[in-house]
Amino acid sequence: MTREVLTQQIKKLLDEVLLLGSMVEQATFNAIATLKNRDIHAARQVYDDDQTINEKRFAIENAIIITIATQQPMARDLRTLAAILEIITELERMGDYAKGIAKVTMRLGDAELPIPIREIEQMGELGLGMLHRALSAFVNEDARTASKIPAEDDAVDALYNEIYSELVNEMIADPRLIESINLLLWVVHNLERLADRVTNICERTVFITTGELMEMDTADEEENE
Amino acid sequence: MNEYTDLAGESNTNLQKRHRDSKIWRTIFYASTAAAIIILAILILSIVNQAFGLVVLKNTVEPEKISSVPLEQLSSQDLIKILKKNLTSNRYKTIDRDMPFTARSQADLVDLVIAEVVKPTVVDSYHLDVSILHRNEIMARAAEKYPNGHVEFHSWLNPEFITRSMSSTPELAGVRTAIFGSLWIILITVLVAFPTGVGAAIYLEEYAASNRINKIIQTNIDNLAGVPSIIYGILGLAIFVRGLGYFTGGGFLGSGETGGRTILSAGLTMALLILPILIINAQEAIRAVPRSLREASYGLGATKWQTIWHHVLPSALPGILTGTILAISRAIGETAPLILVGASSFINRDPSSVFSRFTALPIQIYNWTTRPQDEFRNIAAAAILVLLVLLLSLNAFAILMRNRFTRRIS
Amino acid sequence: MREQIMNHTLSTVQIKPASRVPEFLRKKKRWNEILIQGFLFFCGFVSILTTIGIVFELGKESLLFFANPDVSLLEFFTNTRWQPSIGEFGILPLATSTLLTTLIAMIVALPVGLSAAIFLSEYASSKARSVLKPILEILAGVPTVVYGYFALTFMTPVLRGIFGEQNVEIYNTLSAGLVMGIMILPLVSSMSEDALTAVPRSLREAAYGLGSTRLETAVQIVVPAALSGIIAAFIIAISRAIGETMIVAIAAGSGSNFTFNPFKAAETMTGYIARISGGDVGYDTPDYNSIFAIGLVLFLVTLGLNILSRRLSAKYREVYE
Amino acid sequence: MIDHQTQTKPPIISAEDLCIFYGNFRAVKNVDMKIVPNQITAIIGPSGCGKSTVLRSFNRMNDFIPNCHVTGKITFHGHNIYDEDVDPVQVRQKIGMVFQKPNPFPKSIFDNVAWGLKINGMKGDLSEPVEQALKQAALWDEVKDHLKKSGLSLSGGQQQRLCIARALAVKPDIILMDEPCSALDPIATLKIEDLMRELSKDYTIIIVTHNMQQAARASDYTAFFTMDSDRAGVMVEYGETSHIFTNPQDKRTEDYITGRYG
Repeated sequence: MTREVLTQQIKKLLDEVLLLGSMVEQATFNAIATLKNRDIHAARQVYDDDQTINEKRFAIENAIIITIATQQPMARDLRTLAAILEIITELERMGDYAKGIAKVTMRLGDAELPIPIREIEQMGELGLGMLHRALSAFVNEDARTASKIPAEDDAVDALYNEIYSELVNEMIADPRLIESINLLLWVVHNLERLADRVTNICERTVFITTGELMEMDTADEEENE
Repeated sequence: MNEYTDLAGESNTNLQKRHRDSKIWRTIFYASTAAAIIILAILILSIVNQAFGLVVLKNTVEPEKISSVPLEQLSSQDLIKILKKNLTSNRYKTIDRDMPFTARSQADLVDLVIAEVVKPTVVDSYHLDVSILHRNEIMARAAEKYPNGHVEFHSWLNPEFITRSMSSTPELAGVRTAIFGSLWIILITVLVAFPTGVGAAIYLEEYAASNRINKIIQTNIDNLAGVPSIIYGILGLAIFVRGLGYFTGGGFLGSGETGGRTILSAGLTMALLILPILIINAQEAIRAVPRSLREASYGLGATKWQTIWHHVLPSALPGILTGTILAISRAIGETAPLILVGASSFINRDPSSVFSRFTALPIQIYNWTTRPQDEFRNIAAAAILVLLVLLLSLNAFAILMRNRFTRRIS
Repeated sequence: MREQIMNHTLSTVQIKPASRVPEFLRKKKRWNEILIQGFLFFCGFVSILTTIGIVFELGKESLLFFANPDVSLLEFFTNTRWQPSIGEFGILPLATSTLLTTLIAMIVALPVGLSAAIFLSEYASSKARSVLKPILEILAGVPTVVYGYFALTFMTPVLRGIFGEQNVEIYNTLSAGLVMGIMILPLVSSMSEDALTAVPRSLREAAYGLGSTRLETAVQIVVPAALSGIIAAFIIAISRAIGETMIVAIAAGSGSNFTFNPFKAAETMTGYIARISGGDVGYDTPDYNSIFAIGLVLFLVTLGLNILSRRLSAKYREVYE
Repeated sequence: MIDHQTQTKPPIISAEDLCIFYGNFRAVKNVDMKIVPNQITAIIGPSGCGKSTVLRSFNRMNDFIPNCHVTGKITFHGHNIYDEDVDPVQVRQKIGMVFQKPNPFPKSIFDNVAWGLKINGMKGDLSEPVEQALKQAALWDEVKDHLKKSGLSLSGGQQQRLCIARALAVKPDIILMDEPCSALDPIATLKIEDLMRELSKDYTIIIVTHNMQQAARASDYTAFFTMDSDRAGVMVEYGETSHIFTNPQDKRTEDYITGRYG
């Protein structure tokens, strides 16, 4: 097997991507927990921890640049490295979503309001499950699994719509809660975006193996945050 | 030739003239080259022409006087009787001692009677061309001029010629002593010139820094290569024969009667003569060894001599050997220096050591050529053929050697 | 492995306690290498000794020759008679016959040799070359004594047949000169061919590209470009002819003769040396010493020509290599 | 993570104010370079910048070039190899060299590797060290069944690995490689690069290459040389390869590695 150095470096980078992924998963999971427990202190922790995620992302990016500069990867190796660059950006944004959720917890403070926490948790579980499987499909270059994951986004979207209409009804019922519920809308929006970004990761996985870039879910791509 | 014919008429005629000139000169150039080949052919033919041909033989004693029936029909006993009657008793005993008469075959005895009693001698000889074209006239003239003689075809180059030693009668003379002399000289020449020449070449190519003394050595060798061979003869005469005669004559071993005119002097002189050629050839062979081979060796921590001995010399060897053999062929044919260091053509004893007096093949040729009698020209031609065959086989050997070594290396 | 090296070092080098250089780097005294280098230098130096020997012996004996009261330097170069037995020591008759044979040889060798070289380098196909060159090499490898034989037994009878037996002596400089020309021909052609082939291909192509014929290219472009090499070949050929001994010793005749008639016998310098030394000449006689004096002249002339030739050939090498 | 841990080990060999002259012409000037042990150091630069000259000065191969002389120091294990008392032959035993064109001896594969051992005084059965060297050079499996065949019968890449094995057999500390892959095809080149990586565990490697991608791929440290206005080679920049190729400090280095040189 020639090009051992490059092979080793890519393997190392993939490990790093998994590590970054699990950091994001943890952060999202923790963020939802702070909302459930209304724990402002823990929320601040999640908020601060986002910095490590960002740093990790830049470390990986730097390593990729060095690898490209020194190893001149070609074909699949090059696509993998380009995909990793894309994926770590996605992961970093997902980290930002977790940070956003923790920020909502902090902003809500002690305010009294009905939180559809069960549905939110369910949304998180669905999204994180997708992320987890998408990342392992990516690392294993498993295009078949990766191409099936985007379909699960529908369930997330359904939950989002459900929670959305529920919260809007609450707002109409009690206009004093408008501000708080507006914050909660942010939370579900973030979770919905997280699932969308998982779709991008899956697209990259297919790209590595086939060399073709294709849209898997056109649903709300153009939507702004 | 006519690729330009579509050009304008005026330049066309001009062009035709140019092409005509070109053709004429082409023929001249070609003829010059052909002339060289024709000359070589003439050279060889003219030698062959003299080495073979009809001779008129006259018997000292006519066979009819010895016996009434042809010798071939006589019995062994009768032949022995004839020998006993016609030979001196000493001669008879000598022959008997070589091999008892009783043990000889009849045919052998017939030959013996012819050689010892009938003793045919050459009284007239003809060149090959004349022999073939005017055979009948020769026959007629010989019959008229030598009524007792008879005409036969004779090859002056024959096995006896090679194995006999020098004699003052052409038909009994041979080149054995001369061949031995040449071989002894070459042996000394090679033993001295090869190591010295290769050594000098190694020194100049591998060791010599480009300083004054080494430049002088190099220039000096190049100049020596052009010095006429007779100058080397003078040098050999002055130094080896005269100056060091005590050593080259074997005087220091107590056998100094030959003075310095010995094989050793001749060999040393020849060695000096071929040394520059040998060095230049060896230098070229060494220079042709790729630098990468040397670097590989030095890179492993080899010393200079290890590099030269294990890598440079083996790679250069085919070239060095070829060059050496070419130099040797030159030495074998050289005559002038041998004349100066005292080769003598009247030697009929084979050389026994390096302190022997000597003759050599080219010396013998020279000597015979300058004799007025035709028969000596004939044996000179025969000797030339021997010399040329020797040179050709040596060159063939060089080619074989080169091929063999080249194969081993690649 | 390293231990072996170190052991070796220990056994061959005296350890200087003051030396800072660690053992594995320290200079070894390799006596065998030094001895070998000494021997090799000696081999190279043998050539110097040879030259010194030549110059010394020729010089010494020549001095003895000129020390003879019968000989004067002026006479040596102006007297037209060379008869040592009666005290006539003028090199001119020997020199003129040498020049005569050389001149005749050059008339044969130079044009024919150059033409053959042009043919081989400019016209001949590689197949023809591979046949012709070895033949020329064989011609070059024939011993000179054989050429001498050829001159006497073939060339002379032919010349006498053409010009008449009463006009051409049995020994004559024409026959010797012509055969000498044949002998030198391969040298001229191979050296000239080397010079011609050294002319870069691009030069020829440029000439062809301008529409010149093969002849015009060869004669007007290639030959001038190779001129210094060709002249070097000519000069070497002259030097070789002057030094050639056996042909003239056999075919040119013995006994000095101040003549420019190529049909007459005349002894050359080399022929004289060969004849005198062929007999048992006594040491320290005027005859013996005279061969050194003539040898010295011969040596200086040929050396001068060789040096000139090498200068010229170095010049063309410089241009194209 | 991919960054190499900072090397605090003392240099195995270093050039101090090294200048190399051909006659009066100064071909290389004022080079200061510390080579880190057990690492691969690459020397890159445009042709004529003296990189090979510098490399060859590390084991005194320049001694064979007439008129070539060196000023400054090259310190190997703390000693200047240009000292009067130092034996260049000994230096070359410790600092081996692999050349641009594979140059196996016209001998068998076995003898190619064994020769260096023999001249260094090793006697007896050499099959063991020969096998080991061939294994180290990743050539053993390919040649073990025909060790008697000529070294010249191998392919270019195999020949070069044979040359590496030959150098390894002598057990040097440092291996100098002078454009070892310039005569090889890309696959053979990559094989040699992997081999270098493997060897760097036991040896220090200095490689000259005109191929900067190779330097980037295969080396830990890179020195960039270029020609100064007086045509002398100078070292512009020297540092970790990852650094030189992503963030060179000198404009000339950047121009060269981005292909904007000249």
